[in-house]
Amino acid sequence: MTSVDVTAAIDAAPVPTPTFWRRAQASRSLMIGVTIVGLIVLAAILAPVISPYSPDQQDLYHILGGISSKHLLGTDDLGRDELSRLIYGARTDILVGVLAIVFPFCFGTMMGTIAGYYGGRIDSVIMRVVDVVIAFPFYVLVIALVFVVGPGIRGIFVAFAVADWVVYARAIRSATLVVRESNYVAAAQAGGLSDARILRRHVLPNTIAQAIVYAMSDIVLVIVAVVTLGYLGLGVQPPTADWGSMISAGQDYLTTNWMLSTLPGIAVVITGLGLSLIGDGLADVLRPE
Amino acid sequence: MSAVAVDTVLSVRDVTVSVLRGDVRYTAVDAVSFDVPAGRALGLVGESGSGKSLTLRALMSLLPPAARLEAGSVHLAGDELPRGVKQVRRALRGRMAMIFQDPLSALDPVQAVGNQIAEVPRRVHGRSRRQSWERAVELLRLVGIPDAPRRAHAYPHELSGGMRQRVVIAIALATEPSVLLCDEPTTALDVTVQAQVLELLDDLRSRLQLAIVFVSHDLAVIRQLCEDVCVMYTGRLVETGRTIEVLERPLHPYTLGLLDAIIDLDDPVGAPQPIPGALPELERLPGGCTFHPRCFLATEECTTTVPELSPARGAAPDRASACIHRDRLISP
Amino acid sequence: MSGPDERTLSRRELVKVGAAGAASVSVLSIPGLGRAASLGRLGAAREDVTRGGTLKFARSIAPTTLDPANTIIAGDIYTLDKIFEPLYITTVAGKLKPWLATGYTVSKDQKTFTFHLRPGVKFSNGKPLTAEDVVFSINRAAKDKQGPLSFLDFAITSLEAKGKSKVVAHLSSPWAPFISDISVFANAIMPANFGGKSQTEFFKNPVGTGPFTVKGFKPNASSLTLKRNPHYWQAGKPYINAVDFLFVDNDNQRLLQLRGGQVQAIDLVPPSQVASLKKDSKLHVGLYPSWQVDLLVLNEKLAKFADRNVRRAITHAIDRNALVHAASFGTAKPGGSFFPPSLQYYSAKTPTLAYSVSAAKASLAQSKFPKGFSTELLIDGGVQKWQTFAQIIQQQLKVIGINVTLRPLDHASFEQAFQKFDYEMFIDYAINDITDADEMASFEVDFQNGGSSSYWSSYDNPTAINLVRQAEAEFNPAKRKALYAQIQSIVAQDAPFVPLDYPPYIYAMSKKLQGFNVNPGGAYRLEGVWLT
Amino acid sequence: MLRYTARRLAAAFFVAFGVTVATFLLLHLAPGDPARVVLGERASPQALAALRHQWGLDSSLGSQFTRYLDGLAHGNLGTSFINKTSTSSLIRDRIGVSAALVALATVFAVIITVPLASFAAVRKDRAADHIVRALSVAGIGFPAFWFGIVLIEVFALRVHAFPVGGWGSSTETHLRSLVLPALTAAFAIVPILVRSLRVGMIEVFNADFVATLRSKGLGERRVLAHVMRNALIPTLTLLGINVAYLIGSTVVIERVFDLNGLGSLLLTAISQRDFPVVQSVTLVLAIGVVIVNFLTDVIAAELDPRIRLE
Repeated sequence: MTSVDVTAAIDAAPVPTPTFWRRAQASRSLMIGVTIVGLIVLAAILAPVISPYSPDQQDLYHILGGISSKHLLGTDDLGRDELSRLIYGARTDILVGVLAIVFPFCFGTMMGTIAGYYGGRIDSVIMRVVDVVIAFPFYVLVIALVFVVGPGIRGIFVAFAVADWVVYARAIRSATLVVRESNYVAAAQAGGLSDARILRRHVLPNTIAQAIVYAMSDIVLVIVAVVTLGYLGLGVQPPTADWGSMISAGQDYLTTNWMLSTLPGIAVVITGLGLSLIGDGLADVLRPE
Repeated sequence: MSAVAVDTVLSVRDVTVSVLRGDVRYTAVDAVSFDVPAGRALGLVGESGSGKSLTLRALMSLLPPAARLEAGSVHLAGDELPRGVKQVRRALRGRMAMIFQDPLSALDPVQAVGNQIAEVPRRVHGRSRRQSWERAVELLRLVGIPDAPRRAHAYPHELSGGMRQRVVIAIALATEPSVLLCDEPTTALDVTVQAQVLELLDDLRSRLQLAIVFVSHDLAVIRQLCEDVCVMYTGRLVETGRTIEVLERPLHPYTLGLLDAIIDLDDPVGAPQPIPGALPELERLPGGCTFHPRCFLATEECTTTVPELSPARGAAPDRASACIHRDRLISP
Repeated sequence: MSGPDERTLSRRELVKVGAAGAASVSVLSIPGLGRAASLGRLGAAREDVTRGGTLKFARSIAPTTLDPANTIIAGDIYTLDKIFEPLYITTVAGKLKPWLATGYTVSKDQKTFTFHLRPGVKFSNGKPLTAEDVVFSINRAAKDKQGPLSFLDFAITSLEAKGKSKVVAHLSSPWAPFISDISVFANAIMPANFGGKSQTEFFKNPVGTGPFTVKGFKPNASSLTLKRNPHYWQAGKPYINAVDFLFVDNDNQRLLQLRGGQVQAIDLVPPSQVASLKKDSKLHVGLYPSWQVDLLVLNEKLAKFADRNVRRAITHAIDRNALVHAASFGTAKPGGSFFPPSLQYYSAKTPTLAYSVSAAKASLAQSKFPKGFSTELLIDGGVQKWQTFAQIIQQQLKVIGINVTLRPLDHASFEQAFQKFDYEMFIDYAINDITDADEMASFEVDFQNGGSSSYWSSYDNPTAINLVRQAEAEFNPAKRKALYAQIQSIVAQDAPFVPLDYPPYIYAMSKKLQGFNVNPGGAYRLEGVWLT
Repeated sequence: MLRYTARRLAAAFFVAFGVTVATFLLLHLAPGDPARVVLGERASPQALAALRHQWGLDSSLGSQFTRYLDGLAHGNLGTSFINKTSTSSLIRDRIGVSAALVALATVFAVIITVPLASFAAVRKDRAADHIVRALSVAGIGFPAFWFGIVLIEVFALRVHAFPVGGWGSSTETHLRSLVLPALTAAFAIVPILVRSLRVGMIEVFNADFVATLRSKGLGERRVLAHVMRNALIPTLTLLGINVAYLIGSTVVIERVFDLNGLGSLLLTAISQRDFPVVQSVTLVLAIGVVIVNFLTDVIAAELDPRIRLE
C-alpha cells in the first residue's frame, strides 16, 4: 500500500493567524496599563513633593470648599485639601496593596511548587488546606481576621497573608504539574540534579510567569478590599488618607459635594483598570504560542 | 462545461468563497465545479488550507463567520439550491449530510449518542420518541456498532475514535441523504480503524446508492474509495479525472509533487521528494499560476497567465488539467 | 437642715411650679372640680386633622428594654415614653405640666406631697389607673438602686395610696427639684405588680397609660411597631393608627430613607445635612432647643487624666469655635460651661478655659506628662458628627503632643465600654431630661449619688459635691442660682470633661407629618401628630 | 453518578470539618481575654474566672474543641456575649435575608452575564466584543459598595423605583428591597463571569458539533438549545467558584443597603467583639459555600457526564 500523509512530508503549511494584530493589541493594553499605573505610582512616590498641602492639615473655617485656585479639587468636611488626600491616598492604598500580596505571592508559590512537584501525600495535605481556606468567602475571612488582629494596616496584612496565598498555590501547582512531566525536568532528574536545583533552575522559571500575571489582578482585588475595609471602618484608620475612608466620609455629602466620594472612587477604578490591563497584557505576551 | 448528466445527483458550478482577513476579503475558493453521480465517490485532494473543506462547508451552508459564498450554484438531483442560509438548510434536509474530521468534537459531549441520532427522526421527520430511538439503534447497527441497543446510551467520550466516527456517520445517515459530504473523516483515526471506516463508507455507497464527496490530503485513502478525483491548490481545481488515471499519469506538476512526496512501498529505492517551498498564504498569492514559485516546469508565461482547467490532448476524455505545460507531462 | 420660713417656702414653691407648669390653676383645684377643665384642655382632639395612617420613623438606636426604671439610653427612653406616662411632664416650652396627676398639695414642712390623680385615666388593658399603681411604680423606680436615675428619687422615704385617687409621698428632707424629678420618664406609671405578670413577661407586652401599645417586644430588633391605644385618656387621640419605628444606625442611610420617601421622619440628622435638606421642598428640618451638652470625657482612673493640668491642657487645646463651625454648620453654640445656656441656672459668667495653644502647652508642661502621651478616643462610630468631632480633636491634640487613636464602636458596645470604664477618652452627649438643673449637676458632678460616677469620668471634688447637695435643699431661686454658678466655675477650672458644644435636636421629616415637636429634654410625644 | 456524588459529598464533609476547626481556632487566635472584653477593665478576678469557667475557656484546647463539636452536633452554636441569646436563633432570624440576597444576586449575575458573554462571543473581535471586554476589565477594579451607592442615588433617590434600604414588611416589599442590593452583589462577580464565560462560549460556538447539528437539518432554536446546555456547564462551574466571593460581597452590601442579614450581624458582632457570633456567622457562611460548591459540582456532573470521570 502506498501511504501516507502528504502534509507530513510537505513543509508544514503555515496557519495564517493574525499574530501581529494580537501582539500589537497585547502590547497596547500593556502599554496603557503601565502608563496609567506608572503615573499613579509616580504621584504616590512624589506625594510629599507634589501635594499642595499636608493631607492631615485641617482648615475648619474652609470646609467643603469647592474648586478654587488654592484647592484645585476643593476641600473635604474638615477643610483638608482633597487633591493632597487623593495623592496620599494613592500612597497608602498602593503601598498596602503591593505589600499585602508579597507574603501570599511568595508563600503561595512555594506551597504550589512543592505540592505540584512532589505530589502524593504532601500535595494532598497542602491542597486540602487550600480547599478549607477557599471555602471561606473572601471578605468574610478578611473581616474575621481583621477582627482577630484589630483594624488597621497590620490587620490587613495578616488577613491577606492568611486568605490570599491559596490562589497562588492553586495556579502554581497546576503549572508545576505540567512542567514536571516535561522532558527537560526528566532529563535533569536523570542527570542527578538536586530537587532544590531543579525547582530553582527548571521549574520555577517556567511557572512563575503565571503567578506574576495573577499578582497584577490580585493587587486590584487587594486594593478594592482595602478600600472596602476602609468603607466599613475596619481598614486604614484616620487620619491617614485612604481612598476607602474618603469614599465613606464623602458619602454623606453626595448631594452637595459629590466630588468628595466620587473622585476617590474613580481613582480606585482607574488604578484597577491600569493593573488589569497590565495583567492582561502580560498574560498575552507570556502565553506560549 | 458539460451539461448536467442525467444520473448526476450533486452538481456544483463555479462555487466561489471569500474569507475576511483583517479588513480585506480574499478569494479562498475560486470557481470550483464538479458533478457526482449516484453511487459514486468523488475525492477532493490537496494540502491543508487549499480550500477543500471550505468548499464542502459552502455546499452545506456551514461556512465560518469570516467566510462568505460569493458566487456559484449547487444542484441537488436537478433542483437548484436556493440562496440564504436558512433556505439552503431547509432544502438540504434529507438530501445531503456531512461528516467531520474529529468525531469527538463533532458530537455534543453532553448527550448520549442514541439521542443525538434519534433527534433527527424525532425533530426533522416528526417520528415518535420510540420510533426515533429504534431508528437510532438500527442506524448504529447499520454502521457496524456491536451491541447497538446498549451503546446507544453511551456518551461520546465513552466510545473509541472509530466508534465515534461510526456514530457521526449514523447521524448523517439518519437524515436519509442521497449525498454524503465527508471532511477528512479518517484523518484523526488509527490506520486500521481508518480502513474499517473506509470499508463502511464504501459499503454504504453501494448499498444506499450514496453520492459521496470525500475530502482528504491522503492520496492513498482517495485511491481506496473514490473513482473520481479533483486536485485542489489555493482554492482552484488544478486537475480532475478518474482516480486511477490521475494517480498513474498526473497531468499537473502539483499532482506529481504530491505523488513524489509519498513513500512508494512498491519502489523503496526512490526516496520521497518533498515539494519545495510552502503553500502560499491567502494574502500573498502569486500572480499567474499560483503554483509557479514551487514548480519545476515554471516558465515566464506561468507568472502572468492564469491557466484554465481544460481537457488534455491525448489523455482520457474526462481528464482535465490547469497547467499550460500539461502536454509536456504526457509521456509514456 | 435649717429650713427657711415655711410659709414663704410654700408660696415660692407654688409660684415656681405655677410658673413652670401651664396648669397652675389645677394644681390647687379640687380634683372633682378641675376634671372638666383639665380634660377639656389636655384631651381636646382637634377636628381639623387627618386621622389614621402609620407614621414611619427611622431612628438611630434600637431599644434594648422598655423598663423605664432601668435605662438612660435614648433609644429606650423615646420608645417607652410612648407607652408609659409619668404624673407630670415637661412641655415643649420646657415647663412642667400635670399629666396623670391633676395637681398636688404640699405640707408646710415641704416633706409631704399629695398628688391628685387624673380621673378617667385607663391603662391600655382597659383597667383604670389607681393610686396603688402609682405607689408601685415610683417605689420601684426609687428603691431599685440598680436604676441609673434612682438618684432622682433619693429624697423619697415612703409612698402611700390614699383611696383610689390620691398618692402621698413622704420625703426625708425638703427637696427642691421634687416635682421635676417626678416628671422623669423613670417615674412613669405602670400597673401595680405588673398586672400580675412576671417582670420579664410584662416588659415584653407592656401595659401603660400612654397613647401607644407594643406587643412582643424584642431588644435590638430592626423595627418596632407601636399601635394606637384605644383606651387612651385623651379622647380622640392619638390621631395616627400606628408608628413604625425603624432602627437604622447609619446616619446617611437614615437620610436616604427619608429622601427616598420610605420614612416620614428621622432623628439625629447630621448638622452637615441641614442646609441641603432645607432645600428639599418636600421636607421640613426641625431644630429644637435642647438641654444638651456634648462632652469629651476624660477617664480620671488613668494617671494621665487624674492630672488636673493635663485636663486643663486638653480643654485649652480644643478650639470649640472652629469645631462648631466645621462640625455643626451653625446649628450649635460652642461649649463653655457644662450647663447648656438654655438650662435653668446656667451662668454666663463661668470662667471657662479658652482655646489657646500656648496656654495648653503651658498647662501640659506643668503636668507630669510634659512631653505629651498617646491615648485613645472612644466614639459611637455610627454617628457622623462624632467622627468629625473625633478627627478634629485628634488633630488639635496632636499640636500639643497628645497622639490620639480613634476607637469607633457601634452604639451598644460604645455605651457598655465607657460604663465599664473601658476607655481613655470618649465623646458623648448629656441631656437634662427634666426642668430642674439638679439632674445634670448630680449626674456629672456628684460622684457618689449622681448615678454615673460623674459621667463615668470618676471626677470627685468634695467641694463641688457639697454645693450640689446644698442646692438640692435650697428653695430660694437666687441662692440656688449662686450655688450653681459656683459649681459651674469649679467644674470649668477642674476640667473633668470638655464641654464641646450645645447642639439643638435636629429632626427631619416629610411635610406630610404635622404637629411634631420636641421638648428641651429631648422627648417627643406622638399622640398629637397627624399625617396629611 | 452516585459514586461521583458520594465522592464529592465526602470531600465536602472533609472541607466542612476543616472549616469548623479553622473557625474554632479563630476564637483562640484572637488576642485579649474574651471574658475581660465582656466584663470590662474593673472586673474582679473571681468574676473573670467564673465567666471563663462558664465558657470553658479554662479547660484544654482539645476538650474545648470536643465541647464545641458536641454543641454543633446539637445545633448549639454558642451564646452571644452581648444579646445573651443563642447565636443560632440570631442566625435563624437573619439567614433568610442573606440567602434571598445571594439567590437573587446569582440570578441577576446569570441574567447579566449570559447575554453579555454570548454577545461578545458571537461578535468575537468586533467592536461589541472589545467594549464588553473593556467593561469587564474596568469592572474588576470597581468596589461593589460604591456601585451600590451610585444605584441608590439613581434608582432610589432620583427615580423612586426602589427603596434606598431596609427590608420592608411584605413579600412584595422584601423583593423590591432586594433588587438594588442584589444588582450590586451581582455586579461584584459579573466582570469575572463575563470574561470566563466569553472564552467558554467561543469554544462551544466553534465546536464542530454545532456544524453536525446544523448538518442534521435541525432548526436554529434546537441548535441553540444544545449550545446553551453546553455553555451552561462552564457557567455553573464558574458560579460555584465565585459564589464564595459573592457571599463575601453581600456582607458589605448589606451594610450599604441597611439589610439585616448575616453580613450586618457579622459586622455588628465584630464592632461589639461578640466572639461567639463572629465565630458562628463565619462558620455558617463558609458551610454555605461548601454546600453551594457541592451542589454545583453535582449538577454540573449531571449535565456533563465527562466530569464524573475526573
